[in-house]
Amino acid sequence: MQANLSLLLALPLFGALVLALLGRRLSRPMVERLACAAIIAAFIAALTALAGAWGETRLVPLFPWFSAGGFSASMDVLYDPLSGIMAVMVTFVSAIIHIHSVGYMRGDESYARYFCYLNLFVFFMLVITLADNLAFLFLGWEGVGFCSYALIGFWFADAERTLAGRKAFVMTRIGDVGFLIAMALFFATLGTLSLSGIIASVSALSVGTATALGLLLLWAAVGKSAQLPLLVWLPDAMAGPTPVSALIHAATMVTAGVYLLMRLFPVLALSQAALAAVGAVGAVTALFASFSALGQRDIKRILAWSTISQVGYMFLGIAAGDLCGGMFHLLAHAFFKSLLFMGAGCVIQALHEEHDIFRMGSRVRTAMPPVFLLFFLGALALAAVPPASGYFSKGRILYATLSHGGGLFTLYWAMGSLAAILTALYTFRLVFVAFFGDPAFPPKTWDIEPLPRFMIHVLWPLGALALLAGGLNLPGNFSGAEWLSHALRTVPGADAEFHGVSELAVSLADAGFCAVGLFLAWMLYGPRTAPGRRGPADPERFAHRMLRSGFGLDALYRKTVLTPFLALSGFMRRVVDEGAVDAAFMSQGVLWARTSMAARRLATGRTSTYLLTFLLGLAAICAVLLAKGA
Amino acid sequence: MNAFPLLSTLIFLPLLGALATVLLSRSPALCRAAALGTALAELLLAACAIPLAADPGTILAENAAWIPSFGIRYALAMDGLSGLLVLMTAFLGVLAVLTSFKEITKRPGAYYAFLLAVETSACGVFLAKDLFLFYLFWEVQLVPMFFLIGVWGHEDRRKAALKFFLFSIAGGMLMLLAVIGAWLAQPEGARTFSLAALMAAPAAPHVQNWLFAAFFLAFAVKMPIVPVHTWLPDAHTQAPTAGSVILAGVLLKTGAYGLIRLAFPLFPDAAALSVPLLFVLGLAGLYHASLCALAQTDAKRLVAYSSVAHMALIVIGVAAWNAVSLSGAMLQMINHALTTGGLFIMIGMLSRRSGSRELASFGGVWKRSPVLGAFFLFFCMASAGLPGLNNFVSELLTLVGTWTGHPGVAAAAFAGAVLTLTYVLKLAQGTLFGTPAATQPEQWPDAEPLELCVLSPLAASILYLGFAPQAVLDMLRGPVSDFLPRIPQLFQ
Amino acid sequence: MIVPLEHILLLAFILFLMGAVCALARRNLVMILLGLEVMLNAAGIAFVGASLRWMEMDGQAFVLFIMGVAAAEIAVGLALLVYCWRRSGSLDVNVFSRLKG
Amino acid sequence: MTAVAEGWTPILPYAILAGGALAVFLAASLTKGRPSRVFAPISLLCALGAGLAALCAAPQAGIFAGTLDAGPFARFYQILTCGLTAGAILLLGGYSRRRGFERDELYALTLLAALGMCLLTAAVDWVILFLGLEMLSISLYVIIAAHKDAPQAAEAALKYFVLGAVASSFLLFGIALVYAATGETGVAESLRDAAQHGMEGIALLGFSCILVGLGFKISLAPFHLWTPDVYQGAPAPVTAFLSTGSKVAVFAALLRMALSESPLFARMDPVLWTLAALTMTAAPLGAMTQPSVKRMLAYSSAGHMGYLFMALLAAPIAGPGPIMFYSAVYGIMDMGAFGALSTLSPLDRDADDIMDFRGMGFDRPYAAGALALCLLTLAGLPPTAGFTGKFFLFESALSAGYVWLAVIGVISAIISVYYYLRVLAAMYMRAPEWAPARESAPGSYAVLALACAGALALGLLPAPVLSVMAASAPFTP
Repeated sequence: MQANLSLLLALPLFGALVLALLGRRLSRPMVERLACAAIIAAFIAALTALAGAWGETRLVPLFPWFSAGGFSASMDVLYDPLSGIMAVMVTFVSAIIHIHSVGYMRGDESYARYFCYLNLFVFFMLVITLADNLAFLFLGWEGVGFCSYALIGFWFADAERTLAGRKAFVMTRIGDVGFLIAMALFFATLGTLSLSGIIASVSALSVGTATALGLLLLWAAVGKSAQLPLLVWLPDAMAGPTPVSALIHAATMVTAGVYLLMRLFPVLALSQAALAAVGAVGAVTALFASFSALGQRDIKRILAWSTISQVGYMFLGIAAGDLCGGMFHLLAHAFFKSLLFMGAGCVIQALHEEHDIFRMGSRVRTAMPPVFLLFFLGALALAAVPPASGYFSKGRILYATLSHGGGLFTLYWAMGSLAAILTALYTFRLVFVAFFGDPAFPPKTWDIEPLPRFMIHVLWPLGALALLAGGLNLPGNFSGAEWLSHALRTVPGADAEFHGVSELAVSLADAGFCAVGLFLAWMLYGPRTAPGRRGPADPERFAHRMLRSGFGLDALYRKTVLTPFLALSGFMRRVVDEGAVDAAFMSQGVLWARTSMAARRLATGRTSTYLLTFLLGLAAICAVLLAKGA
Repeated sequence: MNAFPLLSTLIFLPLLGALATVLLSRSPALCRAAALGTALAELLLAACAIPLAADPGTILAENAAWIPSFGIRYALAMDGLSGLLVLMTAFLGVLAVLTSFKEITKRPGAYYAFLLAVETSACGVFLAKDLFLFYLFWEVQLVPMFFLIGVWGHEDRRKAALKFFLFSIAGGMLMLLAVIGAWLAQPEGARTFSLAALMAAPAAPHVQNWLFAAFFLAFAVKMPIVPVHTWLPDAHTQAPTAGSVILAGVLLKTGAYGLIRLAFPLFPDAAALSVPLLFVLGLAGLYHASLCALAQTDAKRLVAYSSVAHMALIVIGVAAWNAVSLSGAMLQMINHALTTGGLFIMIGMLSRRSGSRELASFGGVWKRSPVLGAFFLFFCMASAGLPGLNNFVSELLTLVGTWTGHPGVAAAAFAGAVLTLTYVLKLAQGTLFGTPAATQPEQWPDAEPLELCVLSPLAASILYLGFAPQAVLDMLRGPVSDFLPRIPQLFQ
Repeated sequence: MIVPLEHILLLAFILFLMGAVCALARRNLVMILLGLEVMLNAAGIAFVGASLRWMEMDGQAFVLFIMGVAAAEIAVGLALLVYCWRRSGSLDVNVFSRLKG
Repeated sequence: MTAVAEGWTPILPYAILAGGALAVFLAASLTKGRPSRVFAPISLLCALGAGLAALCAAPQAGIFAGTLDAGPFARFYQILTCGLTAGAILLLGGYSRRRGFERDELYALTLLAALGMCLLTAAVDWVILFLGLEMLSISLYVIIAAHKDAPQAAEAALKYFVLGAVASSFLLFGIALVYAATGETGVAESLRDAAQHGMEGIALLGFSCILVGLGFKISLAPFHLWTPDVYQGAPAPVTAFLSTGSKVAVFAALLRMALSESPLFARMDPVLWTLAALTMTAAPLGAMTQPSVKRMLAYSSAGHMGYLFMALLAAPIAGPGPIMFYSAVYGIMDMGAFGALSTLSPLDRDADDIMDFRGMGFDRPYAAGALALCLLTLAGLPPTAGFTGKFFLFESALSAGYVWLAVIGVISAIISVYYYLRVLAAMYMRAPEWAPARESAPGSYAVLALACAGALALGLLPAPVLSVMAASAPFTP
């Protein structure tokens, strides 16, 4: 088991190291094969590990990292079904994306750097998945942040892209402060950072501490998973290569926040306030992002906003105490969203970097039927059209939310349901506009570049999963086995049961919401509507601008945080540091120099002056003596 | 007591090498060889001393009478902390010599002599066990550094060198009074400068306050702690690359070392009183320096301010005075040296190519020299405290340790991590990415073998301390458990 | 001793001050030398008076030394005076104030 | 008579110096007044011989009916002053020869000045003290003016003469008043008994006058203003002699007074405190922005007198050791500094303006290096003797309770670092504008080498010298 897990972690790391050190010397096929082989081997390792330790929870020590004065951070693996399944998902999606990338990056010079980062990313993501110690987990946590930074700005000659990477890194770091403080608080209260240790002694935590910890962890998760209020980086992160968006900014890294909350669910569960906060973040973000997705023209930005929205559902699931639901949606989302992204990538590349859906049209569908089909499968899942995977996973979360009870959670459910309508609407807006009918705006070129076939065909497994992954946890009233719930039952906090609401009713309602969304999409953007009407509404209109800009949140941050921060920095440098502190010292020097000039003026060069000092000096001495004598 | 005076050799070997380079100054090649040979021998010697220092069974010490009428002794000893710092000094010494091969063409003999002389004085500071001897080495450091900055520096070098010297000497001279004061505070007839004896019998509390203030001022200037830091950006900016490396890596450490080894244990009551002040100064330093760093346009100046910010964490960790925070602070001393040293070396290499230190003169460096770019990003990430690299370990320990007694301070310091990232990314952005500045010359070679010789060991050590710092932390365990109980008010 | 020591000392002090003021206020080097001579002699008077007061001969011996030293000093002084006069053509002491600051 | 028979050796230094002066004059008459190369060796041998004689002399309580001290204290200072004289002669040799003023009186008067110094250091009687001081001063008046072609030597000599003569008058009048108040001519006795005859007021006035007179000689503020003028005008080797020998000797006399357990010192404590503080602040301030290096060194030497004066206040409690040590250090480093300056000077004038020193550091590595080392010693940086000496001075001030004075001293030392560094910066960190001809001046280089060796040796291994100080602790004023 230890060897297996070590291999699982070591393979991607090894791949990354080799590529980092020798990548520029190796031939392109060699690099591609090495990178893909490392990930595929890791996938096999993850599978065998899952098979070998089915349903068990194991603490596997790998490497003592560092310890001092009672503080200890060791690189141990906490292998339980949750991490096992997550590891399989991560390696599986990664493997497909690696292979897809071989095609996608076929024209790029910096392939070695690309695959090095990608392998490194998988390593860090697996660390997040498997780590037992929070410090070790943080290694992966920050590591994926770095890889995200490096890959968003992969085409670094374009400063815009690197700035987007920088934004992502800094925003997630703002969240990480919560993680760091939570670590300190865990150490101060429980004396350990080990997840297993924390969960074992979780009852020692007071509700107040648990609330604080819950909120800190939520803050960390919000940063990583691009939830409100730290979500503005994700739409910009689409500047990276599209497979990267698929892997990092859809399937894996952005769900790391959700995963963290799942891992520490017993702590959250101690505090109703923390759970309510998680739910609020999830519900509001889901709704907020679906609205924003509705206003986008860039195909990748639509998907990005939709990712934010879907991760919001996962938060909602956790808030409702439904770990399985969260995990279910996480998995389903990983499959269909990475599929959607890679489909979009194929379209973009075929159209010579065309991102605007209003410049696409039915010619895309006719030129690349398999791509369209794959994309359509993903869209079905995203829009939660029964029986695609999204329908079941989202339904499970909404069901759990409603059955949690209480006015607040009912409100959350209502928001989630509204978001579900919007999801169906924007998804099919995308499908209709991009793949049917004539483009509302003239495209740059009509000529469509043929893509390597393997690049498309490697996506079929994802397509199948997008459609069928609902089977992982088919609800009871669909006579399903609830395989996932069963598998996760040993995970702490995953044994919740839901009563009070008919699951069937909720499922039917979900299907209804989906239908409403589809209907609206058909009416507004369907192939029958005139191309002119299908175009984006008047860009000057306030409502449209709001949607397009994500309710102006980014601009708001720029205005209220970034600009004052930069101004403060300049102020500190010019006024405080150079103008006050340094000037205070330098003016000391000036002061002494002035005094010195004055002192030198006493030496007039005239003998009489010097003689005068004798008499005056004597007189002064006498005066002092007389004054003291008297 | 060893038969072979290992510690004295460690101190005076570089001085001997300095003499050799002066004598060989006619031939630059021989100078370089002599300097490199000395630096390597010193590194080897330090590496040999490390196991002895780490082993609690052997006591590595020397002790001889020097000025008997004042009870001054030539007393040296090496424990884990001193040993590590000496090793680090020797390591950076080798790198500094190597970096200078290309950069220094003017009067190499004198240059290497001064470089090696700094090594001597720094080793002396780290090894002295007699207050007078410590002070002597402490002040000696200034002279070679003054020349390194002033003679081989950049355009404003004279002003920067003078500023450096005057700031340091202002602190140092007041410390001299306090050194004498600490001596006079002992009962007549039994006066000594032995650190052990001084620690065993601290002065009366009201005397301690004055003495501590003077010591602290000297160390604060050297570390440097805001607001007496303003000499540092100028000194770093103007110094030659190796000068910056030694300044950041070694000289600043002597300040932190003094704070830990002298100021706190010698004056425990005053130290306990000063903890709130230290926290305020530490946090002010962290935020102030980070914000100032962000507003810089000169790459070296930016790194200099980052140095101030990183050192502020050491202040916080020392003030918290518990096993975790103190281990972190000590480790941070070494980590900061490696990371900041790496950044300075890189900026030196890049500005040698571009002919300017302005961020605006870089841009697109990665495109032009991918290997250098990769190293640069690596050092940047180490500076930003990315886990898996060295700074993370020490910063986490420092702040987690601080949290146990002072959660507010630690939380504020944790939040500073965001600021750190902002300026580090600004540095990377301006240097590596985007399109090359129009002023860049045609000739822009990628890393040369010599440069790889400098960068690879540095990167390897950063990685080593990031992934396997336990050996170093084990060495620090002895000193930490030795220091902690010296201030009962802080150590529960 | 008929005249009290205090009176002698007062006289000496007044003489000393007069000599000092002469040296200070006059610009002509010759006059400065004269003032100097007065100051030395004021000291001589004080010595003689004190010698009488204590009935010791030391003070009077001291005066003899003073006379010798004064002669030597004035000799060197006059030589310098001539030297300076030759160089600058002036005996005004304030002419020699190029070294200053 | 037996006492004299037993102890004829202590007379030897005086005899050698006086004889040496005569010998030089004799040699001059033999060479019919032409410049000759024998003057310098003769006087050098005499100075060294006198020093050696002082070194080997058996210490005794007093000679010449107790008017001259022959104890270890006097012996120490005599060795020191003779050594400094020898240094000055070595410097003068090459310097005066190249500038054409190497004449007999120059060397003879130097030896006579040395004789005056030796008398000063050994004087336990006011007569001897006054005579010694006058012998020193009158010789110096002439030596300063010895270089007739030097543009400003006349002015310097004139100023030094007028002021020195007036200061001597002050000293003399002060002695007269102290004598009037006590009836004793012994330095220590008269000061000790100053309050016993009901004329303490007169004694105090007298002591104040003495203070003005001696304060002038050692450049205590506010009587220090002449120092830069004279040092700048005089030829550099003469300045070296003037700034070291005369000051050290006068300080020896002052130290003798301070250790006389006189009630006057206690009464004058605030005055002395103020003088020390004023000197330690005014002198560095004068030097700080000084463009002329000679003037800067002059102010700096005044500043060093301030440190010494601070320790003088503490001497009754802390003992004479630190002052003796620092006297030696001061003599060595100022001799080295002015010596280096004279070595670096071009033929037509002395190197003076700070810009004259641009690039010297690498053009004239040895002389400039010596100057740099001496400046660092003056700045009190380890491992030089300046540091060790300052450490002892501040230690004595603190142990006697003069904390604030020590703080003022430290601030003064910080300021002083600035102006020493300015010279270093000019020498090493600026490009040279002109390259002075390299002259072979083995004598000067010997002085510089010795000064540097001394500055380092006293800094690193002060213990032997300190033990000499300790041996002179049973001290008879």
